[in-house]
Amino acid sequence: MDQIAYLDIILRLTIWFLLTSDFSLANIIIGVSIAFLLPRSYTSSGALQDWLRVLWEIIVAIPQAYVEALQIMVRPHNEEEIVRERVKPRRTPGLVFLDIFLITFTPKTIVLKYHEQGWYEVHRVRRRKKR
Amino acid sequence: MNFILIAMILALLIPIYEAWQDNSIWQKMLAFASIATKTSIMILVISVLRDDWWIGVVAVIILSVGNAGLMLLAHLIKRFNEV
Amino acid sequence: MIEFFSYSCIVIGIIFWFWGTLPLIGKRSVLFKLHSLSVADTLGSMSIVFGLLLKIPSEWPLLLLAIITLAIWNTVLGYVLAYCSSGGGEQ
Amino acid sequence: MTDSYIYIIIPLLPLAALMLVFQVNPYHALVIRAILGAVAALVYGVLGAADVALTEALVGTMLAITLYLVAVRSSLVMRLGILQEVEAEGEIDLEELIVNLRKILNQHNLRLEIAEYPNSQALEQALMTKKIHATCTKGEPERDRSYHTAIRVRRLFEIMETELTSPVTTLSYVTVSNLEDKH
Repeated sequence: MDQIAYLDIILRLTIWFLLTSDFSLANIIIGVSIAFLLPRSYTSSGALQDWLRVLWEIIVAIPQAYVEALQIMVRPHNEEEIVRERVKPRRTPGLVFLDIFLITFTPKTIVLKYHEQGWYEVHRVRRRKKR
Repeated sequence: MNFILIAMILALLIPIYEAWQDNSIWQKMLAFASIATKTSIMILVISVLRDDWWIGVVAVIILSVGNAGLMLLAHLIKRFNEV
Repeated sequence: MIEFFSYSCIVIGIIFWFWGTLPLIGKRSVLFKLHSLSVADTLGSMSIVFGLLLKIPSEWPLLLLAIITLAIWNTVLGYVLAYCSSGGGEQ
Repeated sequence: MTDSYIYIIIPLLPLAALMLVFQVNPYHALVIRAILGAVAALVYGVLGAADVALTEALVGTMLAITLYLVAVRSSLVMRLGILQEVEAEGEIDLEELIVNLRKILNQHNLRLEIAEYPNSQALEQALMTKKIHATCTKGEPERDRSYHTAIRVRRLFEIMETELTSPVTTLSYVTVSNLEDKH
């Protein structure tokens, strides 16, 4: 709980400083107070390791997304299909959101729907099978 | 750099044409999504070209706000199609 | 050297834009077009902004924020559009 | 300020505006209006008006579109009043009539909303106080058509007169005086 709250506040401060790019004392005070004053959700959050692992996966996903984009560009993928994937156990809503983000971020796959029973419906393109 | 901007304008014309000629509302929404991203990236490029900080800030805000509005619109259209 | 890198990033981004936007005109399903749009609008735009970042590093906070915004919002938007267009029926 | 690309970007604004004006379907026009907002924000940004561009993006593509959508949705509707007992009998004729009406109204981008009333006085009252646009009641037994539809909106009546070919119902136009309209 505590660590996630720290991550939350750090994210807000990062966005604030990137947006203003001003490190004067007044600006720092305003940013910190805004970060603390904005409402926070008190839902249960997963373990810190899970979050760190997902953050790492996001960093890995960026080059992977470019590789997939190049693959689609070089060889046309014309076949479409809908497959179901299982959600990993013990996922909190935040982690489920990040999972959906990761799947949708890569160009070949898009999450269509998230079922409460623990399934994603994933739409993907692929190359035509040789017959 | 002018050449790059003109190429971007040409790319912007494609979804505009698509929005004009297609009759399905979801295809139009796709075209709008594309236009919203492309225009804000163009504003960003122009702000960098002119070295104008405030136009850049506005471009970033438009980027996020335009997408948020789009999501709201998509949900409303879906809800209204259901009933 | 850096000049060359930044220009090639921007040109790659514009190629992505054209490649991903041209399928919009065809008669494919919404979901298929969404795939190519995610190539164009997310990855292409990220590449363009990265090129700008190399070219003019003095505005780095703004451009970094643009990249983060682009990645998060466009992906979520793709999910929302896919969900809405498939669930609501395509009248 | 004499960059050549300005001359290409600015014509996009009247182009999008023309697209908007020639759009027939109101929902499609809304999406085009959002596109117009995005293009307008681009033009204002290019011309250096950062604040105007921000306002256009916030109001033009988000607030106005959402409000318009709700307004279009709630105004493009035809409210048809029927009696509860008719509805309870669940006759095939009535269902067919409603399906027919829906089809015609859909071509004109309208929706059909059914309102039920307990007795014929309440139904008549609702029509006279302009709560509903039309009523559908059982006709007299000596006529060969089993339903009677009374419409109080001139334009709707014209549309139905030319396009409704259902053998189930007779149509009539009723004038409702404005005196009873208490607003």
